[in-house]
Amino acid sequence: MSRDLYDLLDLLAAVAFILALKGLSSPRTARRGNLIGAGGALLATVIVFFYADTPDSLPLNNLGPILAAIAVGTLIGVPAARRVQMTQMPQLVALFNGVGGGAAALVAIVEYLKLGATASIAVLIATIFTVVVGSVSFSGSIVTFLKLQELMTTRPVIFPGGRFVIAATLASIVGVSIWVVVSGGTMPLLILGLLSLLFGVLFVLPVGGADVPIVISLLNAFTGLTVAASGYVLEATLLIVAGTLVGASGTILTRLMAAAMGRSIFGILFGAFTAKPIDAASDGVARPVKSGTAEDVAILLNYAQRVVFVPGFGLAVAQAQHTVRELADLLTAKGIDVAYGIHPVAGRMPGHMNVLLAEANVPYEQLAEMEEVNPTFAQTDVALVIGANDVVNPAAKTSPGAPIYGMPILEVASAANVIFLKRSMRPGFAGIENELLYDPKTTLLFGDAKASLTAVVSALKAL
Amino acid sequence: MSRDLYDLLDLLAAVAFILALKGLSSPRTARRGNLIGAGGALLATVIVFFYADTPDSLPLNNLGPILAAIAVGTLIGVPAARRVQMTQMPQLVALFNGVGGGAAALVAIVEYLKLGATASIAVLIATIFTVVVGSVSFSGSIVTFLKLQELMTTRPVIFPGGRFVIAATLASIVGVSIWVVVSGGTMPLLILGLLSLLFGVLFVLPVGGADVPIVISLLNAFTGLTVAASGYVLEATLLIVAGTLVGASGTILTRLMAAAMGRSIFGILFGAFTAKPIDAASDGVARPVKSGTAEDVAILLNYAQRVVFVPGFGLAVAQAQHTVRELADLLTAKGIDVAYGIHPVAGRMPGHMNVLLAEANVPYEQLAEMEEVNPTFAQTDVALVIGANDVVNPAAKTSPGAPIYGMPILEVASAANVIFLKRSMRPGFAGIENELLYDPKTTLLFGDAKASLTAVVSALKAL
Amino acid sequence: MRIAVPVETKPGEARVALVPDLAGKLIKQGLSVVIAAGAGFKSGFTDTAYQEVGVEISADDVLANADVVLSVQPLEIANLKSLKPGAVTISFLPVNSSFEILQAGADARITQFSLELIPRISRAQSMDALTSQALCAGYKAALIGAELSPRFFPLLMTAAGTVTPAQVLVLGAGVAGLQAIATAKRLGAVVSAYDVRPSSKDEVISMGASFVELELEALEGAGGYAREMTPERAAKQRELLTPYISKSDVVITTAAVPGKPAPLLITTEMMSGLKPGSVVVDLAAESGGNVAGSVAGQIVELNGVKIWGGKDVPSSLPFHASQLYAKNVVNLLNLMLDLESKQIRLDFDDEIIAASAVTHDGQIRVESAGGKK
Amino acid sequence: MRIAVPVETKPGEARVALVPDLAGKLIKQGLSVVIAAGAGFKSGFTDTAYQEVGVEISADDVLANADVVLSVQPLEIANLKSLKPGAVTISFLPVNSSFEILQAGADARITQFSLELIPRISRAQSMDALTSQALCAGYKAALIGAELSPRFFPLLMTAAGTVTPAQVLVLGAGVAGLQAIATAKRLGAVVSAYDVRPSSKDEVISMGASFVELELEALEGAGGYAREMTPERAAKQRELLTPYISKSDVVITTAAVPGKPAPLLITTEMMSGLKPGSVVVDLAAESGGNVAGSVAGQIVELNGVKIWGGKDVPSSLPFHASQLYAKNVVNLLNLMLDLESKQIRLDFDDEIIAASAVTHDGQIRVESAGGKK
Amino acid sequence: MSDLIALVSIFVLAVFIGFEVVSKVSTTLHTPLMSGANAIHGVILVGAIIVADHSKTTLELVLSLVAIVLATINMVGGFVVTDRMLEMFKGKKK
Amino acid sequence: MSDLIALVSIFVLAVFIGFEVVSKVSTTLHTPLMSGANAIHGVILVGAIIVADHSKTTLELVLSLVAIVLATINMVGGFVVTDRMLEMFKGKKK
Ligand SMILES: NC(=O)c1ccc[n+]([C@@H]2O[C@H](COP(=O)([O-])OP(=O)(O)OC[C@H]3O[C@@H](n4cnc5c(N)ncnc54)[C@H](OP(=O)(O)O)[C@@H]3O)[C@@H](O)[C@H]2O)c1
Ligand SMILES: NC(=O)c1ccc[n+]([C@@H]2O[C@H](COP(=O)([O-])OP(=O)(O)OC[C@H]3O[C@@H](n4cnc5c(N)ncnc54)[C@H](OP(=O)(O)O)[C@@H]3O)[C@@H](O)[C@H]2O)c1
Ligand SMILES: NC(=O)c1ccc[n+]([C@@H]2O[C@H](COP(=O)([O-])OP(=O)(O)OC[C@H]3O[C@@H](n4cnc5c(N)ncnc54)[C@H](O)[C@@H]3O)[C@@H](O)[C@H]2O)c1
Ligand SMILES: NC(=O)c1ccc[n+]([C@@H]2O[C@H](COP(=O)([O-])OP(=O)(O)OC[C@H]3O[C@@H](n4cnc5c(N)ncnc54)[C@H](O)[C@@H]3O)[C@@H](O)[C@H]2O)c1
Repeated sequence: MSRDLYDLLDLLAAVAFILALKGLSSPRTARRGNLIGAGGALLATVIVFFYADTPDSLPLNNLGPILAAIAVGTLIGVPAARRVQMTQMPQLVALFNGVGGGAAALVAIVEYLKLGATASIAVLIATIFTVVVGSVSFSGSIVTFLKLQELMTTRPVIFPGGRFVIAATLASIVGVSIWVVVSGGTMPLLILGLLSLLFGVLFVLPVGGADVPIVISLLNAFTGLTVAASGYVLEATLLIVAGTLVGASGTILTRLMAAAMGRSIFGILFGAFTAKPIDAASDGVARPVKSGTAEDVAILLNYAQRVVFVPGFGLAVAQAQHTVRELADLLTAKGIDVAYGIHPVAGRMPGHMNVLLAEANVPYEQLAEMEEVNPTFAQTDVALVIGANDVVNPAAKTSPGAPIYGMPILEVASAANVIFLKRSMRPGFAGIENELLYDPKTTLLFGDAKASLTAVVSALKAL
Repeated sequence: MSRDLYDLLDLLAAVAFILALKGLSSPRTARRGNLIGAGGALLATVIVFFYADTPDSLPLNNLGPILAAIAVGTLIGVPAARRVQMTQMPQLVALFNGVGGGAAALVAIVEYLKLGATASIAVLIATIFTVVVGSVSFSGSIVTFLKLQELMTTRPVIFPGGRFVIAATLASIVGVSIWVVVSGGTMPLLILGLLSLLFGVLFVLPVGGADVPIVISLLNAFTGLTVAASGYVLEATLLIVAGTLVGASGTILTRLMAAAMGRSIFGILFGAFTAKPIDAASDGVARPVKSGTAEDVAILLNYAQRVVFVPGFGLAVAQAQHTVRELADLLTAKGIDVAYGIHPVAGRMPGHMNVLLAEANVPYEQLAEMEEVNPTFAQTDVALVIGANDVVNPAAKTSPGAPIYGMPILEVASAANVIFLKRSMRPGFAGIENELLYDPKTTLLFGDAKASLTAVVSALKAL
Repeated sequence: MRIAVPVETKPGEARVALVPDLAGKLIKQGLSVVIAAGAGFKSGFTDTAYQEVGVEISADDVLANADVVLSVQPLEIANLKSLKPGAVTISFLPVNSSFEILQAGADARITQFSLELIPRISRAQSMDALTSQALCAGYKAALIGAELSPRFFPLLMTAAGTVTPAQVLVLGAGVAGLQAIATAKRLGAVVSAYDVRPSSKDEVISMGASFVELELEALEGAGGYAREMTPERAAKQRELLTPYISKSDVVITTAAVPGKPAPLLITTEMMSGLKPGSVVVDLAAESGGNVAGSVAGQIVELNGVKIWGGKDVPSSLPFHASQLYAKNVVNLLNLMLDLESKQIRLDFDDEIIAASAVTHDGQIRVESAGGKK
Repeated sequence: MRIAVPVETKPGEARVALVPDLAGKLIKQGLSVVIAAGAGFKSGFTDTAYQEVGVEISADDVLANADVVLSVQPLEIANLKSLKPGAVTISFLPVNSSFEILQAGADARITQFSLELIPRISRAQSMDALTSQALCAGYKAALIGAELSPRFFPLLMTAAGTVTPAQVLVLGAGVAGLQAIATAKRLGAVVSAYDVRPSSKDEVISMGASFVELELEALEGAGGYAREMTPERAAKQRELLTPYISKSDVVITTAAVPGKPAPLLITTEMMSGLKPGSVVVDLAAESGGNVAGSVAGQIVELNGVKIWGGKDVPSSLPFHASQLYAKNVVNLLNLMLDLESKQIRLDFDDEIIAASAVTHDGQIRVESAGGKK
Repeated sequence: MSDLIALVSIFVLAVFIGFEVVSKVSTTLHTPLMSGANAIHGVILVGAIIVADHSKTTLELVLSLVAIVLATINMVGGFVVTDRMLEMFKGKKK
Repeated sequence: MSDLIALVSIFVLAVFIGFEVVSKVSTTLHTPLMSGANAIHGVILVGAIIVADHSKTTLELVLSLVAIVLATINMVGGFVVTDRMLEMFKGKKK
């Protein structure tokens, strides 16, 4: 096919990638977006077999081995992606990202080998960039994979003098890069690659478990940029566009993720330089809880079939009754089944919740008594506990001696997801800890119930 | 300066234009965005004086006349833009757009004259496109200007057989275009230009007053595309980018505007073909009212210092009391002064509004009696009339004989803006028309009060 | 010009026609006001409070020499005769049942205004004492229903089981009915309502209650009031309402047709479906009763169902009822007051004056009472 | 096993200790239930209703042969003696003032439970009759305040002027106080409240009322109850409360300290600031009164201020009060019931049983009443 | 990559940006945004200057000078008028 | 316009699109979006195929074949795993 046609088809693939990212940013279109992206990638891969600088150089050299290699890659990639469990997906993504970075580095190296001394300075710089960043991405991703898979400690690994080792490695990379530019040749480039691999490992080791996803996203953006750079080396616009897209969106995404988790990217990146070994030891003393944002809660609610609100004293203190009804109305309008589970002693006065909810004009029919609602939790996707605590505390069943032992509770733990809206980890009236707060299926949204609910309502409307 | 430097600076200007459009899409950043755009335009204009294909061809030929022409343009454009009244801005924009289109057409013609027979087919097609669309934009914009300035009728001008004239003109344009491509030469191009000017006039004449802004936006997008096409002719990337940006965003904007006004672009574009003279006569019988969207209302509220809600029976029927309080809370949180003006006979029962608003927990302090609130309307930016009618009907003061004559009313007409939330133009309890609905400072948001308020709340949150 | 306010003598009447606040305003306008000693006592306004704003307190007859007399109940015939000719009285005055009073007033050449006849136009709403007093009655009716019921009104889910909300049915959704709906709803009851006027459905919904739809045509009379039912329609309506009544814990009736006895909405038979402990509040008891067997001013018990018959209901909220009433009266007075000469100047072209002045210049002006208009 | 429910003989007591619904459940569990004829009448439960669920109606003495006796008020001493030894009684039983009854019960080897002594733990809330009856009393207190007041509770802006909302002050924000707040707020009043417990501020705010902050230390006793005030603190509290009382149209007092006479919160002097027409509702009148001069079961008028003294208040809501009470009692009964043998089996290791059983095996088990625990 | 393809690529990408960037604009900003976009296409001034520079004949020169005048009006006037429209958004809170 | 400038222009425009397109993504989509973007850069496969085609030495060929394998894993696996992640969004309402 002609170069122009090839380029046009490539442009089409690039457009597909843009649409893919756009689609992936909204729950409704995410799946379609991914499929469009896959279509674009397929298109780009197929046409490369039908284009050559001169028509008679078709079919491609080494066609057999190339096809075989693709088959091998597919046979590895697809089953891995198919079989992996939900919880292990992040590490698989890390791994995929790493091999991508590795591939980009290899491509750059091969092209470098081919071009030899004919390469321009610009191409040389792009090559070095690809090799360095690709290798970092490769080894760094492997380490994140090991951490997430718990094949190694998830704690930040910090050894004395670590920061000097890192600084030295970095300096060597810069030095060797100059060496490559000045003298050319295979050896320096290989050394550069090895140093970069080392740097990748050193770079990720000091990152703590919670920050790993952010680092994966960062490495992903890195890989994108290496792809763009190798696109420049190969004069392939598609690679430039695709790589840049990933690099740019990945950067934004990293920032968003860090913001959502309340982390500073700077702090994570230079953690190795600033973290002291002592910090590592104190880590992990408090029991971990899963806290989420209003957006997370909104998404959980949006894709639920049935939601049960469990109001308690905190709802009354926050005077959030109107907001809770607004949320219920919104969900009902989306066709989601909403009920309020009213525990007989919720609040501080018999019928406290009734008074509140009646004020907000919640229809009496939506209020369900404990006996009525408890059997339905098993079919409930989300139990949203709003400023309640004792009335859902499993200690009432499990801890003889607790002041609430023997009291029937709302069995929210049977729901698929439990969300707590409260301000802190403080207990309720009875003053006893609630194990449910630490349950893996529980998400905590901290803050005044009214403010939290308002944020959830906004987030839900923005979906 | 070198071509590469020039191109890079041009790229910078292009980026400025992107940022300008981005900024202009949000109230907070709109002004800054416009300034960035102006900066980009200035940069692009200045550097063109310092670049030439060969260094010794600097300074530019005809430098004096060029600078003089720029001065003349500035002396015309700036005072016009400075002195124009708020209400006349749309027609000025139309005029500016028209001259832009004209300029693009002229540039293409001059380049055509210069290139003569050396022009490639692609360049020829681009030239023809520029001349045709630029001329249409020029003459069409002039007509829209005349309409808006009421120098001619704002009614759709439709003459018998008009559609055949239009079709014939269009056909001639296509014919002459082919002639230009085939034979070249100055004459055919000039004819093409004249025909296009004619077409522009014919195209806009049948458009009714209300649709004119949409047509301006469309012509604006057209002009953008001509600029992009002339950029192709001149091989100026900046023109391509800037023109494309305007073309693309203008297209989207036209669609958004049409949607906001409940019009179909297709209907407007082909109005000339579908409208029958008979329709024109029946047009304009109903008195015009200004109806807005929830976003318009949200923006008006967002930039107000003081807002007075005037609830009436419709609020009660819609049971929108909770939503109205939500809106009030939102405004209060933005530091806007909110009060409820309660007319003594609003609703259908003494104290009707009190019962409702108390249910929604509106603090008693925010409720103001008529005598108390009336003197404050003069300092009120927005009076939001929610399902009320008789209690704000000026007929109580102006129409002896009206069943409400002599009743004191809430004098919302003294506020800077009045917004009515009602479902239709139907009158209220007393059954008499409300002149205030037709007042230029009044905006109507049609629909059930609860739905409308919910939409306003969402829009306000999205700002 | 001298405005006089006598003591209300009708038993059970606790209101007063003028409150200190408004008396003060009249005095500031340059009028003089005299009030019988103790006239405001039952509604919580002391003589001192009147004195403080400049009202003259008189232990004697306040009527002699008065130019205008403000009262809640119509003046007795004896008192009318002691007024000077041309004097004006403003009070409730049911024309259909007060022929003697009208005649006496006409004979004494007194201009009597009947607040019942204030037209239902928006401009006149500030003088509409029927509305303001119906507001008080409606509020009270719901409170009495709650008070007499052996049940809670609201739903409460407690550790000792769930208390189900009371079912309240309001028949007649005029001013009083709507306010009864509002009050019962506020207390947490599940409220439904029925009325014959076509616009009442929207009005009931606008109070947040549900409307009982019967398969019956609507009835609309003049001035936004209802019309009288034919006996057939009345029977049909009763039949259709029966199941709704049986489901209720509290029934509040407020139906009225101006100038006619109150329609009978509930027969003894219909009440047999009520659970023991149910309560029926009949606000129309004084004008014939919406409920069979209701007695004004008494609670009748029938098979465990309490039937409360309203009597002087606004008087049980005397403070605010007086305040609202006084405002109505003063607004009407201001309409006929020439501010410069400080004299009454009646403009019979004004629809309100024309409709509500029932005697003037020796004539009875209402057709239904035998006069000409 | 035979459960008996006698007629309540105390004047003013309208409740019944078991309602048909719950009686039916007990019978389904295999127990037999006997009730004195007409016992449920005053609260709206007919003998027929009991019969329908299988309860035996007896015109004679139901106590003989009973294993368990459920009542609202404590059994009279004569009746206690007619019970068989080992029988169980469940009722209110104020230990501090009922020494003779305890002694008689112990002598007759009866196990008496006092509902006042159910501990305030979450698990016991379903048996906590103090709470459920306080709920009824609080609701009623607010209704009575509204009923007696010559004013509207809500704000209403009308054509006849604006009716300002009533200012309601609630003193003592326990269960009854909170419910009074809720009800008054629902009716539209502006409500503020004061209590001595440190957690009460949040609780008051959680009802949407405003909390009156006094510059006084908080007082918290055992089990979530208040402590008694020292005379100095009491005087200081009264002084600081005076301006708040003067501003109020309705004052509702519910303060109590378990086992002690109710604290005096309002003196006659403090009431002199109240406007005529104001209302004071004293729910604590039976146990000494929070308000000087209040008399249980009467309305005392003082300078135009009505002081309503509560007496048997939950009995004025007999239907629901009985329903809630019965549920409490049955829950407690179920705690001591061995379902298989259908016999009472008392587990004195259970905190609830241990705290509320006041006589057992011939012993008085409460220290304050002279027994040992 | 040929020039044409480069230009087409740029064109396509610019279309995307144009779409994305304004797709969420609120109604009240429609007119200012249109006006701002209008001013941006006044950059045809650059094209007009280039052709004026290249002009060989008087006709060409005159036409290009007219084009310069028109383009300047479009550009300068456009930005100024947009700024004036946006005055309502200044000085207020937020 | 030089090639370099064209490529830079494309780069800059692509950066804008990248920013714009994901700037409003919700938290729950962070991981799928990252995964999808990750799959997209698997298009380096195209580069790997090109260098494999050009390979002259065995070293070059072997390296490029390894690159192909890795890139394929990245691309194919990436899209599949993203799709699986997104399964939670399918089949439900809206
Ligand atoms: N119903 C009755 O009659 C009655 C009477 C007296 C006592 N009780 C007792 O009260 C308890 C009631 O259980 P419950 O679950 O309703 O209440 P709870 O166990 O006291 O828990 C309330 C929770 O709400 C949270 N909270 C407080 N203010 C908040 C705010 N503004 N926004 C968000 N969260 C807020 C608190 O956590 P943070 O501090 O972390 O926010 C607390 O954990 C039971 O133990 C019951 O026995 C009931
Ligand atoms: N307060 C009293 O005691 C009392 C008693 C009886 C009569 N009145 C009379 O009632 C009138 C009260 O004046 P007002 O201004 O409150 O009411 P109004 O004049 O009756 O106007 C109500 C307006 O609300 C609109 N509306 C109705 N349902 C709506 C909905 N669901 N969503 C949005 N808008 C809705 C209607 O227009 P659309 O149909 O176009 O939506 C109507 O124009 C006065 O004339 C008064 O005299 C008062
Ligand atoms: N525009 C004004 O100035 C103004 C002022 C006050 C009231 N109004 C209107 O007048 C209407 C009636 O006012 P009112 O309360 O003084 O009327 P009312 O006291 O005369 O009657 C009370 C209600 O009983 C209803 N009724 C009559 N016969 C009935 C029957 N057989 N069954 C059921 N209901 C029956 C009536 O329709 C009315 O709603 C109000 O609802 C209001 O809309 C208008
Ligand atoms: N956890 C449970 O099971 C449970 C159940 C019911 C109630 N409670 C708690 O117990 C508290 C008290 O309950 P109660 O209503 O039965 O108490 P109560 O009837 O004994 O007293 C009523 C109120 O009066 C207050 N009071 C006492 N002295 C006062 C004074 N001098 N001035 C002002 N107020 C004074 C008390 O603090 C109490 O709030 C409730 O508020 C509630 O929080 C707990």
